[in-house]
Amino acid sequence: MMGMAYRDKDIFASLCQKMLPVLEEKKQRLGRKLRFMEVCGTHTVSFSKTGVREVLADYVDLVSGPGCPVCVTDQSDMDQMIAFAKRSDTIVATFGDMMKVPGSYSNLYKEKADGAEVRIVYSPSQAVEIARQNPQKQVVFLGVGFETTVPSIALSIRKAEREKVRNYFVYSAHKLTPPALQPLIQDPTHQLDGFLLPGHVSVIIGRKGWNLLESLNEPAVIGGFEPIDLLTSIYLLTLEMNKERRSVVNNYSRMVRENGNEKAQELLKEIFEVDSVKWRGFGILPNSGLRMNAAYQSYDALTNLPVDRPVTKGIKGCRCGEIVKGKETPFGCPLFAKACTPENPIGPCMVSSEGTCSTYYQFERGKEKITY
Amino acid sequence: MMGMAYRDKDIFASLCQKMLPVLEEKKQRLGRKLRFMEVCGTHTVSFSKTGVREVLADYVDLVSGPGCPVCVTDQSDMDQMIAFAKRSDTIVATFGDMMKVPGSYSNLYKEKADGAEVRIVYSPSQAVEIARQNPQKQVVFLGVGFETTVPSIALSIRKAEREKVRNYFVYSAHKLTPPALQPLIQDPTHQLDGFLLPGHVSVIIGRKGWNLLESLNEPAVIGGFEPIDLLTSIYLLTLEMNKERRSVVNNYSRMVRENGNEKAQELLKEIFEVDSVKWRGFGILPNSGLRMNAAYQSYDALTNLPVDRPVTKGIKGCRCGEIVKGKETPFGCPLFAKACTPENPIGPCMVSSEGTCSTYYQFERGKEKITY
Amino acid sequence: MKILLSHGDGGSLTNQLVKDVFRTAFQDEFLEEEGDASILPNMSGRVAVSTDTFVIDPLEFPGGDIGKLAIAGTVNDLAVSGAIPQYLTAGFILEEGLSIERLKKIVQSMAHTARDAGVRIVAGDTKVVERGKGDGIYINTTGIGYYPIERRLGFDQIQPGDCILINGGIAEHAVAVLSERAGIGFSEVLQSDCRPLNKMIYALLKRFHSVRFMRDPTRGGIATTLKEIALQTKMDMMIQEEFLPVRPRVRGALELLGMEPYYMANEGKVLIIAASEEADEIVSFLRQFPDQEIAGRIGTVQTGSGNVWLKTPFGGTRNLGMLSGTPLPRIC
Amino acid sequence: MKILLSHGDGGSLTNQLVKDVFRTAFQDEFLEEEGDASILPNMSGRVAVSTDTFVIDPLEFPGGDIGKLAIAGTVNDLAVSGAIPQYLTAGFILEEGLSIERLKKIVQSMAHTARDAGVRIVAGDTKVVERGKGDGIYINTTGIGYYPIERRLGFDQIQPGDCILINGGIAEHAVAVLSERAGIGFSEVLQSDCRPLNKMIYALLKRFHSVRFMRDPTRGGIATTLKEIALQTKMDMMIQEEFLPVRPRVRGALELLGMEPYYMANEGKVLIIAASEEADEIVSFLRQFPDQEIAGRIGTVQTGSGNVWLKTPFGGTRNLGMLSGTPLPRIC
Amino acid sequence: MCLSVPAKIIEIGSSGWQAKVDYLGSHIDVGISLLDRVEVGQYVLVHVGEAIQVVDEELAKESIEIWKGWLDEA
Amino acid sequence: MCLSVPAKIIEIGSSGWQAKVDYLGSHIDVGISLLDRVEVGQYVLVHVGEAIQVVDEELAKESIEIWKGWLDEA
Ligand code: SF4
Ligand code: SF4
Ligand SMILES: [Mg+2]
Ligand SMILES: [Mg+2]
Ligand SMILES: [Mg+2]
Ligand SMILES: [Mg+2]
Ligand SMILES: [Mg+2]
Ligand SMILES: [Mg+2]
Ligand SMILES: [Mg+2]
Ligand SMILES: [Mg+2]
Ligand SMILES: [Mg+2]
Ligand SMILES: [Mg+2]
Repeated sequence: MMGMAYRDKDIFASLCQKMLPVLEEKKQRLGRKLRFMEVCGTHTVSFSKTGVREVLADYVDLVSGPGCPVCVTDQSDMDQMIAFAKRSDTIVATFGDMMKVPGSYSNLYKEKADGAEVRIVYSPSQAVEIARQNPQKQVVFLGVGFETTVPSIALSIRKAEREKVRNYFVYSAHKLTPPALQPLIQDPTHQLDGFLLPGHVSVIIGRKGWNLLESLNEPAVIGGFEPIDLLTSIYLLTLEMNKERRSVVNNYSRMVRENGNEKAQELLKEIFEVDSVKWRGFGILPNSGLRMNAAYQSYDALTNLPVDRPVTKGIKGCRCGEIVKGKETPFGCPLFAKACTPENPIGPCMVSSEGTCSTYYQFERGKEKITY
Repeated sequence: MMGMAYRDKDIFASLCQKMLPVLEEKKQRLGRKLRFMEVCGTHTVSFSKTGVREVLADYVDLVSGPGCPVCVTDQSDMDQMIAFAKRSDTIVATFGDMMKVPGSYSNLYKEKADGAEVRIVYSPSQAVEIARQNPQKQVVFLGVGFETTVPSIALSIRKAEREKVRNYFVYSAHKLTPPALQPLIQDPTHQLDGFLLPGHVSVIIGRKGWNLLESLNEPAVIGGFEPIDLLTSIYLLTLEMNKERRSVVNNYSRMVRENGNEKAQELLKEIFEVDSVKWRGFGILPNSGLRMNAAYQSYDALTNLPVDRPVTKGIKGCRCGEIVKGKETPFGCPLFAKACTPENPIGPCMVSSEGTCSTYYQFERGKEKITY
Repeated sequence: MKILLSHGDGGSLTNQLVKDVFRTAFQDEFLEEEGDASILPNMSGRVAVSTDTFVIDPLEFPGGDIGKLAIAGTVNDLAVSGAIPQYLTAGFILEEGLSIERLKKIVQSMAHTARDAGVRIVAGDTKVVERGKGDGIYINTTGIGYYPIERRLGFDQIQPGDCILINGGIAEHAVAVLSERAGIGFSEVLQSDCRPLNKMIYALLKRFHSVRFMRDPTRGGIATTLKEIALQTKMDMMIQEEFLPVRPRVRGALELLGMEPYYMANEGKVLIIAASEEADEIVSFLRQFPDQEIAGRIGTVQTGSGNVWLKTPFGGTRNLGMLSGTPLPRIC
Repeated sequence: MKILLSHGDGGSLTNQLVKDVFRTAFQDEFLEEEGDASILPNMSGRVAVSTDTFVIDPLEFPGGDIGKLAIAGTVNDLAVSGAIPQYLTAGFILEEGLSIERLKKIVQSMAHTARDAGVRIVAGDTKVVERGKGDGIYINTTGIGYYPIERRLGFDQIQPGDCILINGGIAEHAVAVLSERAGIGFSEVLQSDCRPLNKMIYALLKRFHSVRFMRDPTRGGIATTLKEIALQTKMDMMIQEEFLPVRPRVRGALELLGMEPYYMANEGKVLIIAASEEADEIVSFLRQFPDQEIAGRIGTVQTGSGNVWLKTPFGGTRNLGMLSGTPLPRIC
Repeated sequence: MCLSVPAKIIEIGSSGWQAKVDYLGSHIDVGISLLDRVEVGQYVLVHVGEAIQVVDEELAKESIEIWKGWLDEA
Repeated sequence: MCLSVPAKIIEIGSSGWQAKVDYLGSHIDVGISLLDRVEVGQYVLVHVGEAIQVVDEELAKESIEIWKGWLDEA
């Protein structure tokens, strides 16, 4: 089966034997552990789930970045989404990931228990079906996601257009990845030795989508998600550090092309326009989001379905803002695993299964004590 | 408590002692039992429920008339009502009596099980409340009933008007009682010695509402529903037979005035207009029904809510048509208590608790065999 | 706080709910074990089992709530069979959005009623269904008891000449519930008769040895229950309308709605068939208990062919069948 | 024919439904009695009781339906406690509009499964709720059994060094159900593992004397069950990810949806804790049964502090908690 | 044809459209718009939630008395 | 960030917008409008029900072989 070789335990073990000494050597030379950011939340989870984080722990500190779409969604966007759900004539369709994310006053689960119609979909096209089956209702798809996900949401709008479904709307809180890395690279207080770039975003934007990083001469490797992908990418990042002139290394060439998926890129241009939008933790980042463009206004939930959005309140004590920038780890949050747990999450980082706090809660707690 | 004296067992027994010999004497003179029609279904039930029918049985054959509003409703009206229930945007509100009445293909219970919204109300004004609480739906009240009931339905329209409830409609299958008696009196094959007139219809139309019967010189007594009301009314009818010139006797004077309830009569004139309508068993009777008049067209379900009414099919083998005219008793129907039971009613006379077949099923079956 | 779907997913919220709401209220060592099954001590004698599911709108009504009903209903089913109810299991279906405060109140009412009846709740289960797929709370209770005496009650014990008795006014539960339903609104409170009868029945059976059969006339009312007895015994039940205890207010409410008390549900009544010699004494016995002051003898059993005859005070008779179709308010 | 509200009013339609659908399918002399309670023979030994309510969408799924599930679920709860299941009660909540054909099919599936498992359905109840207040059918089953052996299973029997075993592939029920739900649509059929395990477990207990504890990892999956064991024993459960049997197709479906097998429901699985000396033999024994060819030893019990550790093949470990929130399809 | 009961007015609503009535101890609200004027203590005939007539109490008593008198006559 | 799996196309829908794919034996329908052209037997990367790229099988095999070769080097 495709890609299963990258899960091979024996090859993994052999690669470790040869690669870990190289990391150790680099660590010795630097006098400290290496410090890489895995931008993507799926990478964060994969490192923990496979145990590769533990394998590398003596040599590398892995820092999580702004790669969980749920976590970087601004609180005001969450409040807006919950406000849609409160409309009595409206069905909200969403990926399961959003259900528990706390808004300033509520979350979608609570709204549902209070009578809001909230439907969880696996694919955005299902939301169009829901709209078709409920002509007397407005259906709002809660659009969160990065470059990987937005094309599928764009296709749902195309499908609604083609099938003349007039009661389908998208609330676009979509984000672009590269603009969020620039401030991290340029932040002088932020000691990062390089970036493990998100493999599936890269599938869409291509290796050349990371020109910015190349121009900043930053060590950067595009990697996949299997154990061998993870290990080799970290190894390649280490090699890259030693170079004078760095290019973005494509260590996921089975999926990622130089130019990415141009058909998807064009679709995005057709339906969305780039805008400067607010991220949790970052504030407004220039050209970092996608809004519906003029030609598709009739599918825009924001302009078509007025709601009373409440005044957004920050979440007290939560450090998600620092965590999505990789400036804090969950262990640094005093609420982590105490007041804040998956059952009673305080910030979105504890809600999303890719959120850094959630990942650390599930995988990284209390390991000091174990011996098998 | 008001009226309880008319339930007094001892007075009833004393009256029997004095009245039954008078009936016996009349029977002897005629060489046959007396034969009176109780027009009203509530009278039919009261005679059975109290046992007064049994008390009189040796002297009087009581014949049931067209006084069950459910039973005289034409099959095509039933189909129309069911068609309203099938509309997906429509809630049908009805008195409980209508739920099981068979249309040509279905009944309201079955429609409800299939997803139709059907609400049972005790009072028509509740239906207006339902309309107010469901602004996105059309609410149709199924208007069945005689002069007693229609004023309350008229008030519901007034309430909707006053409270600006625009999604409330009435389907008017209302009937007037006196026009149905004329053909029965004039039917030469129909041997009836007199009429026990419906007490509560008379409350609205007054004693003078029965001028027609007086002009036809027919023995007629307006009676109440308690055992003593029933007994004395039959006695008075017998006395009336002996008279040369008859007037309509008011034996329910505690409730019935000479002119009836004029306020209610005016209300009916304001909202409805008299029309010639179809009755089950009778066909079209001149000036026997009430349609919404022009000024209230906006509350008329028929003109405002188009439906596909199916082709009406008669009910095979059912004799309800003869039964509502008093030309047949349930025992004369071969289906009675065999194929046709309250669990599987074939005709409306078996459905309505006032229907003659239902009354005979509940109260009059198998009595031959009992000894206490 | 409201019930969320996650309260039913078997994970940590479910565990928390069970601990906070159910264990706290029921407090039973058998429940504490957290096993898949509860282990009960050896049982002596034949074992009685009965199950019932309770679905009622409104959840709370004058004189009770669904919790009290769920205990009393199953306890009474065991008791009328002659058994001593000992243990109950409780299975809940909660609707997403239900207020947890309300749930607690109902669970506490269950616990209270169970204690009153002297039965223990030994196993439970909770499921949560989506909003619009339930009606607040549905409760199943299953009861286990044993038969303390060797005397058997049953249809086959009934003899012609036996008396038919009832322990109080009929139709009270149905009217209390109707009066709470939207739109009808009797503003004068009518109390449901809902209550566990096991202690009263135990005393009755101990004292009177001619009791042949008992049944609680719940859904379908006394008419349906009497008809079942008639059909099973192929005898006739001869009932005197005058002797049927109905409180005036209950009769009034039913006349307003065009309904008959014979078909209305009871939740604290038992129809008793006993030898006529003991009938008067049984009536006196029954009348000592609270709210049973109008208990009475309502008729007799006669050879026949499975009919229930109701004799009116004015000389008529009526053949009562089973309930056919839910009673509804009528205009005629 | 469809279920009408009148099928639940306790009158003649209810009686007819009970006769036509339930008695016909279950055919049990105890049910025939038409009493308020069923009278069972004396029971020897300690008595086991368990109750569960089954609410599942869709009602039918590859490998079973709600009827099979309702029998297997309660039978298994009794069996894993070490009891021999003997009797079941069944309480139905039917939604107005349900097709009676469909009900019959499900009831027949219950009857069939009960016969397979060798248990008798001795009491029942049916309620009908309005359309939009149910979801086709909800079923409560309550099971009664007895303990044939004096050996006690329980948390307190578990010892450090014991082995943790499972009788086959996990997450199969959850995936079969997911695949039937609207919108996900795996077109290749994945079969639920739903089945009664009592006969297999009886044989297991008879042959192996070091079985300390069993539990069926239903809602919440093996992770939640293991965590419950860990918390109750205050020991650590050390699980090897590699040894956890998951069929490839199940793994594939779950990876597509972003879900983990550890938290997914099973309906024909049992987690067994036994002395390590017998572990290999138990595995061989388990593998003889149909669909259990991938049964295996998945970990060991160790002194600790109530944690469940999952060791990955690549050298990491993970602290498994209880299920927290219903698993949902995810994008990330 | 038309189930109706005679109930006693125990309270008149402030709108003038409704009254609370008592029938054998059960209380419900009924409409009174079909009547010209009603007073607390009067009996009204109630049908489908509306009062359709005021009971003539004098006549109610009189009629039964007349029958009783007639009985004594013989 | 974006869960995706490489699944094999086993059938292409008649509309040309959909294909059935197999992943470890599980089959689902996915959209293929984001790809220029796909054929049965090819692997595609699936994310939220859409195929977002064709897997380069040559490179997939090559890459792992390169690492294996590198292991042998030492
Ligand atoms: S542990 Fe909770 S409160 Fe702390 S940063 Fe994470 S989500 Fe926020
Ligand atoms: S018994 Fe049935 S079929 Fe015969 S007339 Fe009456 S309703 Fe019609
Ligand atoms: Mg909404
Ligand atoms: Mg409708
Ligand atoms: Mg029972
Ligand atoms: Mg019961
Ligand atoms: Mg009972
Ligand atoms: Mg359970
Ligand atoms: Mg259980
Ligand atoms: Mg279970
Ligand atoms: Mg279990
Ligand atoms: Mg029952």
